[in-house]
Formats: sequence, C-alpha cells, structure tokens
Amino acid sequence: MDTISFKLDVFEGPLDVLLNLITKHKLNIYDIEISKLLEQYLLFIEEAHKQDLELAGEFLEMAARLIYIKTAALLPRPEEAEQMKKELEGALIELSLCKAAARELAERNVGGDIFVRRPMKIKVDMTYSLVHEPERLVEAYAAVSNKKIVPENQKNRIEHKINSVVKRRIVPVLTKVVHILRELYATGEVYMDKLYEGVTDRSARVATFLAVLELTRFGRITISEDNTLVFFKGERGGRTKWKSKKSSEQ
Amino acid sequence: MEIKEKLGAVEAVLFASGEPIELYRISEACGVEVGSVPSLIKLLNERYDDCGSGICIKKLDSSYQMCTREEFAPQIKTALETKKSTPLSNAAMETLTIIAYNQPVSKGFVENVRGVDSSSVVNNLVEKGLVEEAGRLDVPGKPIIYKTTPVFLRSFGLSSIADLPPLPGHENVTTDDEGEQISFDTVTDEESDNAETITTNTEAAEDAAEHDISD
Amino acid sequence: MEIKEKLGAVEAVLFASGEPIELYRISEACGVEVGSVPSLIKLLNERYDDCGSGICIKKLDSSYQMCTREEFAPQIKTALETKKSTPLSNAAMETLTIIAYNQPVSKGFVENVRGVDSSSVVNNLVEKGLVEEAGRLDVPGKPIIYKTTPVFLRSFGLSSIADLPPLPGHENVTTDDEGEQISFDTVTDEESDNAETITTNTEAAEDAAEHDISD
Repeated sequence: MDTISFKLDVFEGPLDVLLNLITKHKLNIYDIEISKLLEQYLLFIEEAHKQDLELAGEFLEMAARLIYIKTAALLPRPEEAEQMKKELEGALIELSLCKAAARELAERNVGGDIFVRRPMKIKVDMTYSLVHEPERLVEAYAAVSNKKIVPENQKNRIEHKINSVVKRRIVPVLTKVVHILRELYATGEVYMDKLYEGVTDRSARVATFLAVLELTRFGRITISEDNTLVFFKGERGGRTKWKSKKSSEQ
Repeated sequence: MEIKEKLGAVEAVLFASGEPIELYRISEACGVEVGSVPSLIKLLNERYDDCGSGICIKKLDSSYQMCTREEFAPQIKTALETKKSTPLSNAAMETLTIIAYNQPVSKGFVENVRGVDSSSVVNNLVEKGLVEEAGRLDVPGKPIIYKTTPVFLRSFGLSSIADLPPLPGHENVTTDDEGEQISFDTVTDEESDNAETITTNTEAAEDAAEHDISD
Repeated sequence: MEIKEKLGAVEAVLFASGEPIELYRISEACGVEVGSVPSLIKLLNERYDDCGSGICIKKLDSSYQMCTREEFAPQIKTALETKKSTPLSNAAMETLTIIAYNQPVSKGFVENVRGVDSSSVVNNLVEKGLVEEAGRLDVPGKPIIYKTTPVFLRSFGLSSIADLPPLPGHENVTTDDEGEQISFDTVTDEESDNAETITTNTEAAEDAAEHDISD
C-alpha cells in the first residue's frame, strides 16, 4: 500500500499531511472529495500507530474534523458541512500557496554567501538623548499589563484551554471506550452524533473519536456505512444490509 | 567639499557602521544633502563594479549596508573557517514566507496558516535576526507581532518588501470571493482568539489586492 | 585567475575578516602565492589612494587589516553617535517600563512579563545608558539584576523613581504579593502555546517568590 512509503517525521502538522495526500491522490484542492481524503488520512494515522509513533493531538483533531465534515454532510442541514469543507479547502489552498512561495524565496537565499562587518569599535557616547513625557511609560506598561487585567470570560477560556491540555493526558481513551460500550449495552446501537453530544471539550472529542476507532479496530463494534451509527459487531438485527466497510474487507 | 571627498566620507561611514545605516544618518554625518546620498552611493557602486571589487553597497529599505560580493563567498569561508551555513529548514522557510508576505503578524497567525504550533520556529528566526518584534496587536492578550528585518532583505537579495516575488498563482486566491475562503480561521476551536487573525488576514487580503493594482 | 579577480578576493577577505588577518591565510584562502600578497595589497592601496577612498589596508606585523582613513574619523563618530537619538522601539519602551516599575529585576523577569526573550533589548538599554546592572539575585544561576539610571530619569523628566506616574490599578502591582502580579503571564500572546506557558509561568512564580524573599 502507498501509505507504507510515508516518512512520518517529515510532516509538519496535519495540514501538511493533507496537502501531501491531495497531491498524491490527485484530488482537486478546490473541491475536495472528503471521504477519499478521510480514508487516506486514516490510513496515515494507522501507519503512524504501526510505526509506534505518537502523533500530536492536532493530528487526531484533524481526523475528527474530517469525520465531522463527512458526517455533517449527511445531516439534514448539510450547509454546515459545506461551510467547513470550504474553510478547510481555504486553509489548504493558502498553505499550498505559502509553500510554493517559500520554495521560490528559498532559491533566492544568498544569506550564507554575503558577509558583513561588525560595527567598528570606536568609543562613542551612546547615551540616549531623547526626552519623553513620563506618561509614555504608563502607555508602554499598559501594553504589557493589559494582559494582567483579564476579563472574566477570557480567564475562563484560558483555564479551559489549560485544562484541555492537561486533560488530554489525564482522560484516557479508555474512559470513552467504557462510555461507548455502556451506551451500546443499554441500547444496542447508538448514533455517532449522540456520542459527541454535549462533548465540547476538544480532548474529550478526540478521545471519543479514538475510542470508536479502537473499538472498530478490535472488531468489537461496527460503524454503519454512512458513518452515522455504531453497533456491536454482528449483533445488529433487522437491517443487516448495512455492512460496514471494515467488515467487508475482512 | 569636493565630490571625491564626499565619496570618501560616505564610504568610510558605511565601512565603520557595519550594520545597515539609515540614509538620513549618512547625510547628517557626512554633511551632504539627503537627496544626494543615493547618487553618491551609486557612484561608489559603479566604481566597485568597474574594478571588480570584492565589496558592494546594498540598499535595504531606507538604509545602506556595505557587504561582500557573493562570488567571493568560497574564499571568505576558507579564510574565516566558517562552517557550512545550514540552509533554513522547510518549516523555517514557510514561517518566514508567511511573515514576509503578511507582516506584521503574530505567532497565532503563522500557526493558523501552517496548522501547527510555530512558536519555536518564530523564536529561531528572531535569533537568526531574520525577523523582529514590531509591537503588539491591540486585541485581548496583546500578542507580539513580527516583521522581517534588513538581514532578511539582504539574505534574499531584496532592497525592500515591495520586491518580494508575487505570490505564485495568487490571483486565483485573492479574488474577492476567495477572500471569504481564507477566513478558515473561524473553524478552529480557538474561535475566540481569531478575531485578531481574521483582522490581520483581511488586511493581508487587502494588501494583496493593492499589490495587484500596483503590479 | 586574473589579477582583477585576485584583487577582488583579497579585498573581500580583508573586509569580511574585520580583525587583522595573517598573510599566509590570505594567500591560502584566495589561492595566491604568499609572495604575491604584499604586492596585491599594494595595488589595492594605490587604487584607494587614487580615488580618495574612505578605506585603506594597514600592515600589522605579518597581518593585514582593512580600516577607515583617519581623516574621516569625525564623520564616522557623528554617524555612530546619531544612533543615540533614534527613538526607543516598542520592545525597548516596554522593557524599560517593566524594569522601571519593578526594579531591580532580572532579564528572566522581563522575559516572563513580556512573553518573549528580551535579552538583547535589555543589553540595548544598557548600551544607551538607560538601565544598569544592580548586582545579582541570590538564587541558583545568580542572574544579573537591572535598575534604571539617572539618564532614564532625565529622559522622562523625573526627579526620582518615586515620581513614576502611577499605573492604573497599580495597587496590585506594587504591593508585596508579586506572585499575584506575575500571574497575568498565563495570558501570553497566543494561548495556543499554553503548554509552554504553564511551565514558564511556574518558573515566573518561583522567581517572584525568590525575589520576594531576597527583597
């Protein structure tokens, strides 16, 4: 498989990976086939796991984002998905432009070949000679210390962010696995949406996503073809025509 | 004062200063009209060209700096025993490009474009003298914004930011409706701190538009 | 290799080296016979003489150094001194204020408040005579601490530090629990790099604690 050839350490973040996949699979960056991109991206993540590489949270976040776009596209109001897709495309276009510009600029780099001198060491009086109003100091201090007077809502946001960083380590995927299994024991099946319901915390969303991924990988659960429903593998009654891609591969 | 003497003075001042020195400072120090400085420097450069000199004077924004000619890099490197200069990494080049084309911008802006934390890359560019602080953005958190330096201009053979090569295929991207598209920042979880990014971004887009016209 | 090229190479090497450079080294780097170096340098000096150049090459023992001609010393001095009337950058002004209101403080303290490495800014302020060393902090690493100078007072029309204009909400700032005060760092420019921020912040708090003790 293509993915094997990935040298994982050469990627600078998830957008970089996506750009690479888009080029490699000749996808149209102005109208990306999300499902295809997602498929390739998941293969990439799988490969990373195989190589025992620990991917930064942002890589998993991107997976969650792609899945979200793909899923949202199936919802009654696909506008949001469309919007998110556009935004992602915008980001990718911008980054690819930036990369092209960087390559062009790099060719002009003569920095290592031009030499300059240090200033001559002449004894000169460098004492500052301008005069300012003392209020200039207050202004300058305000520029830094505005950070000090933090509005309450911002404080919360910061706390939340710090927590989310901390939580990413504390809340293991396992808790989400348990959560999902519990849901499934109770109802037999659960909509993907419901798993994410009320989960606004970034790390928790990632954990949920990973939990689903893990459970699928170990063949414990199956995801419906349209990625909206999760159920115990082989235990799904009535609508057996819904075969997951994973199980048909196996 | 004879022109010969003026030339000598300008040359001596440029040599002694080492760093880029503003046009007005040259004028003040050498007692010549501000307006005549560029022509004096042109004369000096012509003289250097004529005799195949090892040095030349480069214009960097409104400053001038005396430096060696690229072609003598091998000899200088041998003489100074400088180790091979490591080229900038892709990450550094990307970050530098983002700052160069959108300056002044915050680390957050760079991070949004690249999709990864870019703080250490920016710090590294500051250390290399390629970018520097340019004040703070007037939004909550007061992030420091960065711009490129004369070292950047010199290193990339530019005499001002206006000389940056046009963005490849940027006519496709900066058209009006795509300006919309670039506001991708809204998606990230950090919606809140993107007010900043969006503003800068819009400015960047406008800049680009202006740039288009002036091209 | 043509003589013109040799001259260019020798000139470039002398320019770039700054310090006196040994004859054999010039010969090695430029690929010319040791014996021919003096005559090449003589040619260069003749050229400089002819056009009344601001620079010349001096012989010191078996080394050579490129320098400015003495007659241009006044212009050079003026040029280098004009730097002192260049207004302070934003970064410098911020740093100066932080030192003024919290003195004596270490570079680390300034860095923690500003959120970026401020070492070169502090050095610059020392060069300008606006701040000066005030001993060392009695903590591991013994960091140098800085305070403002009489030049600072003069530049801002103050007769003593007690005259510093009060800061809005400054009761939080000048009270003894500086630990509090520093805690605003949690809100560094880009919240995104908070992992890092947390660490630095802890250090800042510790710094401050130690600072308190030593006071």
